[in-house]
Amino acid sequence: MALEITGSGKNPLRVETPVMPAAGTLGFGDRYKSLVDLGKLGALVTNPVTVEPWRPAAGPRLVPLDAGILVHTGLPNPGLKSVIRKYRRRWATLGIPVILHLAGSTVPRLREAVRLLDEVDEIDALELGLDDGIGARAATQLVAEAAKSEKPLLARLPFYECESLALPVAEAGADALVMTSAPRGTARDAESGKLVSGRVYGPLLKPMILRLVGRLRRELPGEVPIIGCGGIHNPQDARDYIEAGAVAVQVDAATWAQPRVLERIARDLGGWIATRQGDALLDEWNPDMGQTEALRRRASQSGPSRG
Amino acid sequence: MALEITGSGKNPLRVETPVMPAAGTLGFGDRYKSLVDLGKLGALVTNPVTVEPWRPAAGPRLVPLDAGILVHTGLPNPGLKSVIRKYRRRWATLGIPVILHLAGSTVPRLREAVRLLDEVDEIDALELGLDDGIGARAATQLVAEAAKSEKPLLARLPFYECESLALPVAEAGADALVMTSAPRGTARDAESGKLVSGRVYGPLLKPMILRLVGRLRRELPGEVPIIGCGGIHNPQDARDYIEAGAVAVQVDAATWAQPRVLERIARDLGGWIATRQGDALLDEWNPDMGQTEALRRRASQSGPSRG
Amino acid sequence: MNESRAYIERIRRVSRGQQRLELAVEPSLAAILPGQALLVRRIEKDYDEACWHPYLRELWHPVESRAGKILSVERDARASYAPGQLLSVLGPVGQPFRFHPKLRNMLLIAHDAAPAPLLLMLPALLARGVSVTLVLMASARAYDASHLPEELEIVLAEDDLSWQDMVMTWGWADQAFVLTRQAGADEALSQIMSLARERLHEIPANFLFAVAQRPMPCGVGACHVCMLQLRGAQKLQCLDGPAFDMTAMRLP
Amino acid sequence: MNESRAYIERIRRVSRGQQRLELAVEPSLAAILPGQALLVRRIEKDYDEACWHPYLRELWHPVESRAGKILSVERDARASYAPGQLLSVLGPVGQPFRFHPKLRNMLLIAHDAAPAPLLLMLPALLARGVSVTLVLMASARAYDASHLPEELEIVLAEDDLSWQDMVMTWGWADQAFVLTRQAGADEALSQIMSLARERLHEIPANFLFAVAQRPMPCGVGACHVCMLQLRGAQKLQCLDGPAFDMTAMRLP
Ligand SMILES: Cc1cc2nc3c(=O)[nH]c(=O)nc-3n(C[C@H](O)[C@H](O)[C@H](O)COP(=O)(O)OP(=O)(O)OC[C@H]3O[C@@H](n4cnc5c(N)ncnc54)[C@H](O)[C@@H]3O)c2cc1C
Ligand SMILES: Cc1cc2nc3c(=O)[nH]c(=O)nc-3n(C[C@H](O)[C@H](O)[C@H](O)COP(=O)(O)OP(=O)(O)OC[C@H]3O[C@@H](n4cnc5c(N)ncnc54)[C@H](O)[C@@H]3O)c2cc1C
Ligand SMILES: Cc1cc2nc3c(=O)[nH]c(=O)nc-3n(C[C@H](O)[C@H](O)[C@H](O)COP(=O)(O)O)c2cc1C
Ligand SMILES: Cc1cc2nc3c(=O)[nH]c(=O)nc-3n(C[C@H](O)[C@H](O)[C@H](O)COP(=O)(O)O)c2cc1C
Ligand code: FES
Ligand code: FES
Repeated sequence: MALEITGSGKNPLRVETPVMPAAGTLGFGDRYKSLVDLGKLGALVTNPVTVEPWRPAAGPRLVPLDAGILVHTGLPNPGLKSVIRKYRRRWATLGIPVILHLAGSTVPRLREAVRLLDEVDEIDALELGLDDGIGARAATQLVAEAAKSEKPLLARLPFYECESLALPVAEAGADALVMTSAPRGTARDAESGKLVSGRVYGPLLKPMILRLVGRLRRELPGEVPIIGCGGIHNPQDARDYIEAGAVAVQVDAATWAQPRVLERIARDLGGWIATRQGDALLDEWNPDMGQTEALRRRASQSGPSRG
Repeated sequence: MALEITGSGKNPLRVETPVMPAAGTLGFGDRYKSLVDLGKLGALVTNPVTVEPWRPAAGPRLVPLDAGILVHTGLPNPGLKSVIRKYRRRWATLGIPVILHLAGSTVPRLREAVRLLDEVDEIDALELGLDDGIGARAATQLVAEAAKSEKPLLARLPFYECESLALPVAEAGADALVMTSAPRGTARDAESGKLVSGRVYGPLLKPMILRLVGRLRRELPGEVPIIGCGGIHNPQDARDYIEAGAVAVQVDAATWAQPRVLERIARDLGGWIATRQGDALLDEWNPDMGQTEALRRRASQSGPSRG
Repeated sequence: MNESRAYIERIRRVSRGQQRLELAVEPSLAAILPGQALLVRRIEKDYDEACWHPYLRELWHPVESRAGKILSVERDARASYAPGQLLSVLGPVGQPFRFHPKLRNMLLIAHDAAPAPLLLMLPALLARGVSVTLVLMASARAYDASHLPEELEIVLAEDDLSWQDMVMTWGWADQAFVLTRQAGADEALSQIMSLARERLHEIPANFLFAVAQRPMPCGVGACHVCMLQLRGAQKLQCLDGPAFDMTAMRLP
Repeated sequence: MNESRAYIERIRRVSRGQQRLELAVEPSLAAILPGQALLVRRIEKDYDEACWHPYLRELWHPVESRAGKILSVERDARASYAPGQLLSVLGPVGQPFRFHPKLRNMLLIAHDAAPAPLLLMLPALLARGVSVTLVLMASARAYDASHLPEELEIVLAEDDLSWQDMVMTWGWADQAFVLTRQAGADEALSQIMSLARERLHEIPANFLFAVAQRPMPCGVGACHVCMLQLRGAQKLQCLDGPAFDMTAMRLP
């Protein structure tokens, strides 16, 4: 019972369960083999890839935070051509759709990337990462260029500009919106005493991004699917995103802390969605099930407590 | 050794330690007497007051989060006149400056509020709360109106619009910018199953708002002081804000969890700032001191690791 | 109201679902009165470093006070505690219950909530010869009361919240305290209010009290999270509560 | 590399600053080799609910393996652990150290870091008659080594990182492993490298290894946080490390 998670323009992207890793957390399908049954995920979102090779960032890359971490890797990768060459055979064996995350680009580079990617059957969709601070104009130009690909296009919106970019990016041709990349922050590295800039991960992202997803689901045209991403640590977190209007979710840093959480969420949501789609009665396949369904029903009767 | 924490236009607001409660956390100076020595704080920021009385919000007001809480009180208060009548005598006895937080206003209401407030000697400054989603135009109109007061004006910026509002609000006449109010979020109340909208508090706010303070300190004209607010739970958190360019900080929900934390931060920063201002040598008055000074020096030699 | 340190001295499983923790507390806290409670954080060191985990203090209900320095609290048996655990305690929180001066018969109702907040009154009332009836409703019917004093009459209500001899119980009672969970409290209270009205025609003031259980972030009246809108007045559960006269409440 | 459950079976204080935890582990983990480590989370139940507290797993270094199911790890004595504690363990992380085939003399250096990551090799090397010297530098000089095997030669370096007989130790050594803290690692390694150069004129490949200690969020090569930029190649500490030939590193 496959779920369509991209809009209707192109061949829609279909997943068996609406759960996938966030770009940058799971590698290219070659890691985590012994820890996560990748075939049980809805899709693989690759680590970010740039057209040219990028080197790792200098200085501290990680600061442990109270209830979170701050990460700045510099997105090291050997460049798009090498990545395709190196991993396409592996992708063919995964049994789930592969979504290639493209980062840090310009219009001419994107044009080149789309040309390359459209030749690679092992890639099912593109996810374009939009950088923080990007204006609506630059964002729509990039998205319009990437949308020329034959493959469905997901656009990952930056946290702070999510509300202002959502509609223009959808109108520029994104087949789904990923909300959001992890917000940028600054923290002091206790070892070196340095202030480090990077992306912030932690459970407190969830209430903030869940609100964005709920608001934008109400404001955006119904045909633009939203994929929720931020602070998901257990099946209930993921269900909350779906109930707020997301078609699917991406799990981020929780996978590092506890790899089995990702697969568990994927299995849980897969069954839950199947049951909801088939309009089946509550059943006993999952111990958490009855209660959440009850919550959902109560919630849908009463709605959120404020506008 | 008093510190000036508002710009030079009016009588500047002077504090003995750059630490105060965030609006809404400590009441009107009548609560917490037995738990916090209010005289050891830099100032009292009152709970939010509106010109007309406001009633408490209906429905769940609080959702415990993983490493945080979501709060929605509806800012109940008996209205500005009653608040002044009820608390002015108490304020006169506190021995620290009183900053009245004005919330939820329109230009005509603010005019009325300023007229009332300018007659109250027991109030030393105004803090104007700007609501989330307010545009730059509405914000500058409100700020310009409030700036007509004889008292120094602090403007508290909403989290999501902090970057876009900071400059216009400063230019409209704010004598200091408070960054930021707690971000809005949505969470499910486990008891009722309802989704609740409110403000999110937790330690993960700190790296996000610290970054905003650092960026805006570099971008804004030097004469506009910034007061950092968000996720401060210990003296080091507060020092990090000062080192990122804030003149002072506000402590939010940590006070509820552990009231003695607020006073401890106030005492710590008071001594630290005094030592820095006097250009004194590292000394032993505080056990954390030497290390932080060393960190600060190392950090100021090397600067943040990016941008 | 003060913040003090305490520790868990002893843990006893008292019934199927309940355990009692004996806390070594400051003498001022041992003088706590029925109705008042403690806001508690478990801490590791004397200085509370990670005061965000969890943010909210737990509300602990003393059920017995001993030797001027030991307080017993009753907690769900599924929660796990260790003897020696250091605690940061804010308290006492709230106003003592105000009992009817000529109290002979007390009616206690626990709806969907374990009755711990009502138990501290038992030793004194029973010693004074007051007859006390505790009615357990909804999920509270699963509460194992085998450890409670024998003189206490325990009644399990039906699904419709009625019970045998209900007319008599309501009629005899000089005062009633109704405890509910936060969620759905208004509906439950309103249902119990109509049951009472059916039996009593008119409900006098100072007779029927709701015992509120909202979460309390600050406990001292500063945050306004626990505010209740009564008829014509706003009250704070942490300062004015936990008991509110139901005739003054705006129920659905 | 696998995730498995383990628990702390026994805790022994072995010296002034160190304790050893005996872990009951899966047989596959007990076969861990010198150089490899464990990424550990303390968990409450079999299913790890609050996997954000803390986010980062701790890196634990086995120092002894016993009976095919017990691993001892050495931890700072100030950290507090309880016997019976359930653990989620990712491991083994990293590549085993590759020892010189004709190893007779081993030089170990711990700079500003407790030498636990270097200790698992001791039983096997000493049993084979290899002479091992452990030089403690900077803050590592405060490490109380009284519990380490007597055959191990322990040297405390001076403030300038030199030590008596340094020329001889460098000259005799067939291989050297240098452990540093993450912060300032590059500077420390580069200083040690120049010391070695002074004594040896030319440093051969596969002679001098740095043992890296960056934090590792994933441990499996997915997050790229632990990536090192070597001359002409990028390597992951978690997959390719922790030991890297210092002649291939770009040091300041
Ligand atoms: C031509 C060029 C080459 C660069 N080469 C390197 C390099 O080799 N190493 C390096 O560390 N940094 C490089 N950068 C800088 C890069 O933009 C960021 O500073 C860095 O990647 C941020 O690292 P991060 O770990 O925070 O990743 P993130 O910022 O977390 O990346 C996450 C998302 O942001 C998007 N993104 C990040 N940066 C950009 C960008 N500049 N333009 C558009 N989208 C972006 C990506 O799509 C990705 O989805 C380069 C930038 C440009 C323009
Ligand atoms: C005329 C009027 C009367 C209202 N009366 C009530 C009432 O009686 N009870 C009630 O619950 N809500 C009232 N509201 C709604 C109110 O705007 C918010 O919905 C509510 O206060 C949000 O509660 P909160 O706990 O999230 O407070 P917060 O949103 O946290 O308030 C924090 C800050 O936001 C600012 N702010 C909040 N709302 C507004 C606003 N509407 N306009 C400008 N600034 C704002 C305040 O300055 C304050 O500094 C009223 C709004 C208006 C315009
Ligand atoms: C061609 C190019 C190469 C870069 N290479 C690196 C790099 O190797 N490592 C790194 O951390 N940043 C690299 N940067 C990133 C810049 O230092 C800077 O972080 C980036 O332009 C974003 O700046 P901002 O953080 O101020 O927005 C590179 C930037 C460009 C344009
Ligand atoms: C005059 C007026 C009175 C209001 N009174 C209440 C109230 O008593 N309780 C409440 O929760 N919200 C009250 N509201 C708030 C609205 O329900 C709504 O939350 C507010 O306008 C903000 O909407 P938003 O959250 O969609 O931005 C009031 C709004 C207005 C304009
Ligand atoms: S708990 Fe804060 S006002 Fe009652
Ligand atoms: S720890 Fe994630 S790649 Fe090494």
